[in-house]
Amino acid sequence: MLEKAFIGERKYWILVACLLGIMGVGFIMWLWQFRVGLGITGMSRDVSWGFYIGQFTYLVGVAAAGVMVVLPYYIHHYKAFGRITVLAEFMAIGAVSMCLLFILVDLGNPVRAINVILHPTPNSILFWDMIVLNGYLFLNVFIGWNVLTAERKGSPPPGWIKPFIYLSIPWAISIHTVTAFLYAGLPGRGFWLTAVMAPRFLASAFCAGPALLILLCVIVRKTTKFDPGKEQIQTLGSIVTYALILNVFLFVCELFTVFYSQIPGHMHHFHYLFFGHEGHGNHLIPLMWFAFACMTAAIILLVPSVTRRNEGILTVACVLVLIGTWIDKGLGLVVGGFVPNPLGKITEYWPTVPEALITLGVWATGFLIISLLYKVATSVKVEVGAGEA
Amino acid sequence: MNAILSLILSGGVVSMLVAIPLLGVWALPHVFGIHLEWLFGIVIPYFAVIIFFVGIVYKVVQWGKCPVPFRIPSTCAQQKSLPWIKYGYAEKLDNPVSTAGVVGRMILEVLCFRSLFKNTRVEFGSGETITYKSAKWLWLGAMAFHYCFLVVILRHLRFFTEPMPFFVPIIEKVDGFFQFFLPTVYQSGLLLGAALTFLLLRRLLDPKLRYISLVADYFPLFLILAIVKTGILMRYVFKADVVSIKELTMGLVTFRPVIPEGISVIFYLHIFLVSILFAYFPFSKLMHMAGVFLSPTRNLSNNSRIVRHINPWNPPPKYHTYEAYEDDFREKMIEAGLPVEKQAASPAAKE
Amino acid sequence: MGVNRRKFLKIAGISTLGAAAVPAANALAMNPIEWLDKQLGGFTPSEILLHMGHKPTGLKSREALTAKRWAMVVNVRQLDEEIAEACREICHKIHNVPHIKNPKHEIKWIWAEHYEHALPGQYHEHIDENLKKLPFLVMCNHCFNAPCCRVCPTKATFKRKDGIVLMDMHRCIGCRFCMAACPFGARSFNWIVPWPRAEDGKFEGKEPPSPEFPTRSKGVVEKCNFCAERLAKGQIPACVEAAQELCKKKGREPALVFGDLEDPDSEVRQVLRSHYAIRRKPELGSKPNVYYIV
Amino acid sequence: MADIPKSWKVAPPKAWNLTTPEELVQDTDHRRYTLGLEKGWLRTAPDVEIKKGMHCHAALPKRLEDVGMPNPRNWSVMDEDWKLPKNWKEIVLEGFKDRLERFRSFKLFMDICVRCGACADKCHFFIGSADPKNMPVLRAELFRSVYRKYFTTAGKVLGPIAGARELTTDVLKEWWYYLYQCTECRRCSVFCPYGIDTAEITLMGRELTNLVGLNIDWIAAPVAFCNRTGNHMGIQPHAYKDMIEFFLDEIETIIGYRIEPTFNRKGAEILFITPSGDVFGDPGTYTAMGYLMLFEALGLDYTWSTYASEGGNFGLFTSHDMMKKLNAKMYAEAKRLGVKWILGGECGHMWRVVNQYMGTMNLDLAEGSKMEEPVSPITGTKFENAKSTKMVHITEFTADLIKHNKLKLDPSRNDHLKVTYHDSCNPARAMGLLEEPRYVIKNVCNNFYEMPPNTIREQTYCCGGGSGLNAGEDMELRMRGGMPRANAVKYVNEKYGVNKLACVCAIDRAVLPNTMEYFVPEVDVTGIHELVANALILEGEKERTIDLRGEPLPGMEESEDV
Amino acid sequence: MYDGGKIIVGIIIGLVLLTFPIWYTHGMAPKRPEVKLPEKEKQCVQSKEYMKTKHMQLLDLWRDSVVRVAQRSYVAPNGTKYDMSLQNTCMSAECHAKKTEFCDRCHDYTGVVPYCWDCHIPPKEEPKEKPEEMH
Repeated sequence: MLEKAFIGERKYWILVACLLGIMGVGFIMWLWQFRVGLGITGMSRDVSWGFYIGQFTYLVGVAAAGVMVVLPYYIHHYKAFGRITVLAEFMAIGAVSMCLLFILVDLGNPVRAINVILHPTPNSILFWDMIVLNGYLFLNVFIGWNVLTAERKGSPPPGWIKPFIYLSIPWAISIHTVTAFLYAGLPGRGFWLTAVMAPRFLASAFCAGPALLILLCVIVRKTTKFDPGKEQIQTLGSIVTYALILNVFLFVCELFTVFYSQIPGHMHHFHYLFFGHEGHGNHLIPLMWFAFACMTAAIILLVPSVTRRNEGILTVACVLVLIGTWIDKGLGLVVGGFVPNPLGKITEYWPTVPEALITLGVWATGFLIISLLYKVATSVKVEVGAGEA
Repeated sequence: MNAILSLILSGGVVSMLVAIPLLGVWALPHVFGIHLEWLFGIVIPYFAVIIFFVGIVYKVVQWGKCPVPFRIPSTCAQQKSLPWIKYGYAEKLDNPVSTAGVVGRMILEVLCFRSLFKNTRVEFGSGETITYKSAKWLWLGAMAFHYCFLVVILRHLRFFTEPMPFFVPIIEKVDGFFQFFLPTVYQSGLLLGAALTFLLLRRLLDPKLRYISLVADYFPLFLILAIVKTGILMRYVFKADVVSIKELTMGLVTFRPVIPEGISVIFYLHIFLVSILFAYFPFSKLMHMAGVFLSPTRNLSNNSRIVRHINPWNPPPKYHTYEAYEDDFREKMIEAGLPVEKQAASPAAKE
Repeated sequence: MGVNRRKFLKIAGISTLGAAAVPAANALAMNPIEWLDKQLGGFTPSEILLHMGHKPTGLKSREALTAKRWAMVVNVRQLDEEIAEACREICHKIHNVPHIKNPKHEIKWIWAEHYEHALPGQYHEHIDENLKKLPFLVMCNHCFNAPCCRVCPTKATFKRKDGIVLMDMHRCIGCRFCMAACPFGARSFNWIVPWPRAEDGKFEGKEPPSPEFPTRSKGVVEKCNFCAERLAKGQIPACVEAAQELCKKKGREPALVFGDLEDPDSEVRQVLRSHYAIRRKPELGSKPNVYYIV
Repeated sequence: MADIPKSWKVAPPKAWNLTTPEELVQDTDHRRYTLGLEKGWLRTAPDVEIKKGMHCHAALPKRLEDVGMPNPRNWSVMDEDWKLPKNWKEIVLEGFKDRLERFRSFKLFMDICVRCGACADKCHFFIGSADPKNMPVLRAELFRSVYRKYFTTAGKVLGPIAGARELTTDVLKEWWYYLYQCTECRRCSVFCPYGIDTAEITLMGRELTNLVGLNIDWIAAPVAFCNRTGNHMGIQPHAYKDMIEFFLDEIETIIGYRIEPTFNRKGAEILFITPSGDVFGDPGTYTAMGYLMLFEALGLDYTWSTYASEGGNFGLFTSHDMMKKLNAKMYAEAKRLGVKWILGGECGHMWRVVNQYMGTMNLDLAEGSKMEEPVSPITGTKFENAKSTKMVHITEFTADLIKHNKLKLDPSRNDHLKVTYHDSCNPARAMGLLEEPRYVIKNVCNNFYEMPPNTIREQTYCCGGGSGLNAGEDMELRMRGGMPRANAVKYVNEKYGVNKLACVCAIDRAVLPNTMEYFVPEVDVTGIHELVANALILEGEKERTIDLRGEPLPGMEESEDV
Repeated sequence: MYDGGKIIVGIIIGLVLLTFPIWYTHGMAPKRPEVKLPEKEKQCVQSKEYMKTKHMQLLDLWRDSVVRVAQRSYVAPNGTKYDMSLQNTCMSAECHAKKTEFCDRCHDYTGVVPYCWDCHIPPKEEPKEKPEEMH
């Protein structure tokens, strides 16, 4: 089946070439970082995680979203999603691969990455994150590939794959929960020290992931002979709507707790992000407001079924959701947690150019994986005659 | 020769091969005081390398002496025909009509094992259904094996060159990118062992493969596995005096052979097995390394309708000529109103 | 060869049932984890495996200072800029802590903070003006319940039996989870190569001041180690020594006191008995082993 | 009519002595060899059971005498004694050596196989029979083992340890049995990492067995006929013309007027050669009618030849020399008639010969003729890809016509058909003719469906009866070999309701009807030009009510009664 | 030979690649490196043979022992105790005072690039160096 990734039209190869080009630039930058150290990034003693970990956190959400398709299909027998489970799983593969790569480029000593396995440490959440991420990658590769193979052969998926599929559902929840626990269990970081961290992560995952899937479906429909289907996209749209509302709701809960209790250790971070702490203005303030403007706009567009059913508007709303959640989680979450630092001091963070290029390179890698896999999936779908919706 | 017998035989032979240097370098000096390091460290390696080179060249020349009478490429895609029939990059590579296409096809074949990449597996469903599943494991195993082997060989240049060429340290660095253990474990070595094990298990577990496998299939697998194992053991467990080893290997390569003191028997074991592999190479299926370049179904372009291919031994044509044919059927032909060359061959033509 | 084989047999002996009689008897006296720990000489089985049959045959040297739980008391009222600077300087010197100008990439083991940053929760505007000016020496608190050790995915940072929280710079993968977990900002990361070297291995620019203590590679986290290497040689931490000398000169009570918290007669216990001491951020429950007398 | 061997008559299914398709499929137990305890294949030759229904009859002595092939005699496969010449071993080994020296492919393929097994389940005969010796690798190993024994040092010294074995009569019988269970379709060579082509080995093997008079009548007879009468069927010139006249009658009833092609006409622009199967056997005859109608519509200046009245070449299944001998007539006739180029009909191995061998072997014969690079007289298209051999495939020709809008077509006349296309192995894997036939079909039919991708194009499956195995007596073999193809047809039949299997090969048209009847009775076999002629609107034709097979066209069912 | 040109070129390319070490070294083998052993100290922590092949594992053991178990004294087979320290014991003035004359000789010869010196400080090799500095 993989050979289908090597046969495509000009447009496809241009896309692949572009992604490879970006990856190349990112790789060269990474080589530089590997040689010189993480000092080429904008991170610092006080903001010791930055863009990389932010992207990782965001993409874990995107990856977990596969469950929003798999669960209705396999548990609730929502047949329509049968057309796109493979797309969701393949998107998850790309997203998890990016997650792993982001962790790898964030390591000060990537050459020692194996230490996590050589010296297993169950009390470290990062150790569990390693397990759940790799496990999720394996599950999706395994399930996605086998299901697609079966589809191509024209036979139902083998029976032994079922347990893996059922396992993948809680597993998808787990990758996001465990990632939330990375943050939520740290004493002295008031921004993160909240029990709704995991639910918030899940809510934002379940709106960002399906939103990206909608966009990918629209692209697939436009560029291939496979149509993921109108109903499928609409159902995903509803999922995005509810999850987005939940996401904003949980954020409001957070705001209430923090600002009504007025506990400084928790409040200062929000102050910093949205108003500037103690007179420190920063790059993030407009972005954070923009993010919430995006999400609000998206809610306004998505809640009325009239607008949501319009696929053009739905697409715009999905883009808004992606931008909003991306700023919120990819930047605000990490930086907000580190500023002000435990001593109450402020060190600003903004990604540097090399850091951004490496980030872009990883994104390109992920999208290359998604492109190749989608090429395979859509070719198979067309081949078995599932082209028409 | 069934699978079990083949396994016993090839396993036995490799065990014997392991025993020889053990006896020669370890037991003999202890028991009889005879030292045979020069035999295992110098004579046999030289001998093996000579066999290797002479054997390969001889074999290739033998192949070269056979003509390629016909142009018989497997055409795995649309031919180049009418200008509006799609003949894109995939077709140019799979059904090449130009030299460039052939070169591309050979590069893909030799470097990427393209044909193996196409592999499928037949599966029988319920009733009469037969389905096909893409089966890339063999391709993956073969790629892993060959490329790891290449990396391992290139890494060994550190024993055969001084100063080392620039690429050796780079390869070592990349190969040992993930640092663990001391000395740092080379990922290629582990992968090589894993790939070999996979290839071996394949032969043992798939009934089809078990049936077709011969001693000549198990033997190189066992031999290379033994080489890999002795190499890994030497590097990580039993340890050998690397400086002395390099002195020996440099002596070999500069034709000033020496046997330094203090090289442990594991090294002689390793180099003896490698020598066996070298000497075995030209007489075995391992010659596919050179043979793949000469395969007429892959290295020819599909252009014999466009350009005449020459068969050096093309015999003169002998066929039933039209004249003979007309002689046979002239009357019936005339009767049927078919034109003939000689209207009235016999005066007794019926009116 | 011989030596090695003997060692090998020793290890093998431990793992065989036949030789297990004596250890088994011992085992009854302790819990299985302790027993295993003792058998393995403090190493985990995977570490033993990595050493391929080499069992550590090390000993504690006789002159080493030992304790059940090391602790330090900082008497802030006895500190002044000079003492604080001396502590910082000697520490950074003997540990080859590089002096990096860019505050973002700075590496600090011990340094002076203002009250409001050292104890942000206890700060108010009307506090003793004197206290506001005093240099609060801060460093790793060697927490009894250290969040950094909890989060480290490789046990690169770990708590020794004597309570010292250490960094194994050979093992750190540079994930910086510990920095996120430390509520005291006591950890520094090597964002750049701290002591750059040329191709031939010579130091570029400045050489590290102490040839006895290793430098660090880029990409690892480091912090105060309570001078574990000095304790092993029977010396108290360098900052304590420097501070005590200077205080003596100035005729003050020692500004820094170091000792075994579990030993009722130790100097730290005596000081803590006689002074009101607090710890930083006690509400987080990390139980620091550095006490402040304010 | 002409003298046709009785064995060619296809026996009705009941007489095939076969079980049901389901049982046949389930009989293929691919896990039979599970323990590794059974005898290794090197030692199995004496026990080889030559099964009824899995082989063809031996050649009659007359066939061999006609063309001067060695050791003509009456013998039977079931006999213990195959009446070999006394020095058979010498002859075979000498022949072996000779071929090793003359064919690099043979020598190389003897040396470099690593027995990776990639080819194993690619062979339709292996899939259908589960006989391990039908794995391409093992079929070749039957020869390699002997090669090792007599031509390599290791084999001479180590014997079975080196995978070598003596050439005995048992081994020779085993050779013969499995040589004629291979249709030389080349599917295995697509997957071989070194491009080892079992067909090459089978070709050599058949040459070797022919040296001692081991062959099958179903190949030897056509060869003998073709040599004398110009075609495999043994149709003599007047009968050949009669057959075509019969088609003309049929066409007259369909289109309302009579067309008049020419035979052996000197000075024609184009010589048309098609396999005689098209002229003789259904459903190929409808394809032949299709050609006639197409050429009529174009007003093409062409001629048939009764001398070069055979496109196919059973010489390919005998020996390279025989192939050359039979093929030579094409150029000889083209030169005699003074045509500019040759147009070739729908045929499988004919095109393998044309593409891979014809120019090399026989182009000398065209010297001094009027032949030139083919140009379509209708569209003016130069067939540059046939510049040297000067022979154009009819689907190339027709596709070009359609592309240039030179044909008036009404594809709705084929609306009652749901068509799938079977790539015949030779044009697919020894030529690369994949798109042209599809282009033609898609323009003359509205309902076209592809079979699963692993069964078409370069991965297409043989019909099960190629390379001369299309006899009646080996029906079980044919059904087993045709199983993968039939399975794919059944798939599209069940999924899309496909009822027509188009192909561009006369052997396919002869073999597949039986296979379809057995596995997928709903599906009929057709040539592409039958479909073309059905859709083709000829000038001055009467309103069509029936198709070429005399069956009412869609919407014309009632008018039949009128 | 048929296609002789191509085949011979192929053989030559193959031979050139496979004989790379022979023509690359063109018969010049540098002498086996001799390490400079300490003048005064004759006894290492383990036998010479042991150290030759296993020093890296010993050092690895040392570092774990020192850093993680706080056992810093190494008991040699003959009962002598040593401070487990690469910088302060092995590379001390009495023993292998010069990295370039000891470690590097073999490492360079066999292409080994240990990462010890990424952190650990090799002794200064200026002739003026005073041994007192080591205390």
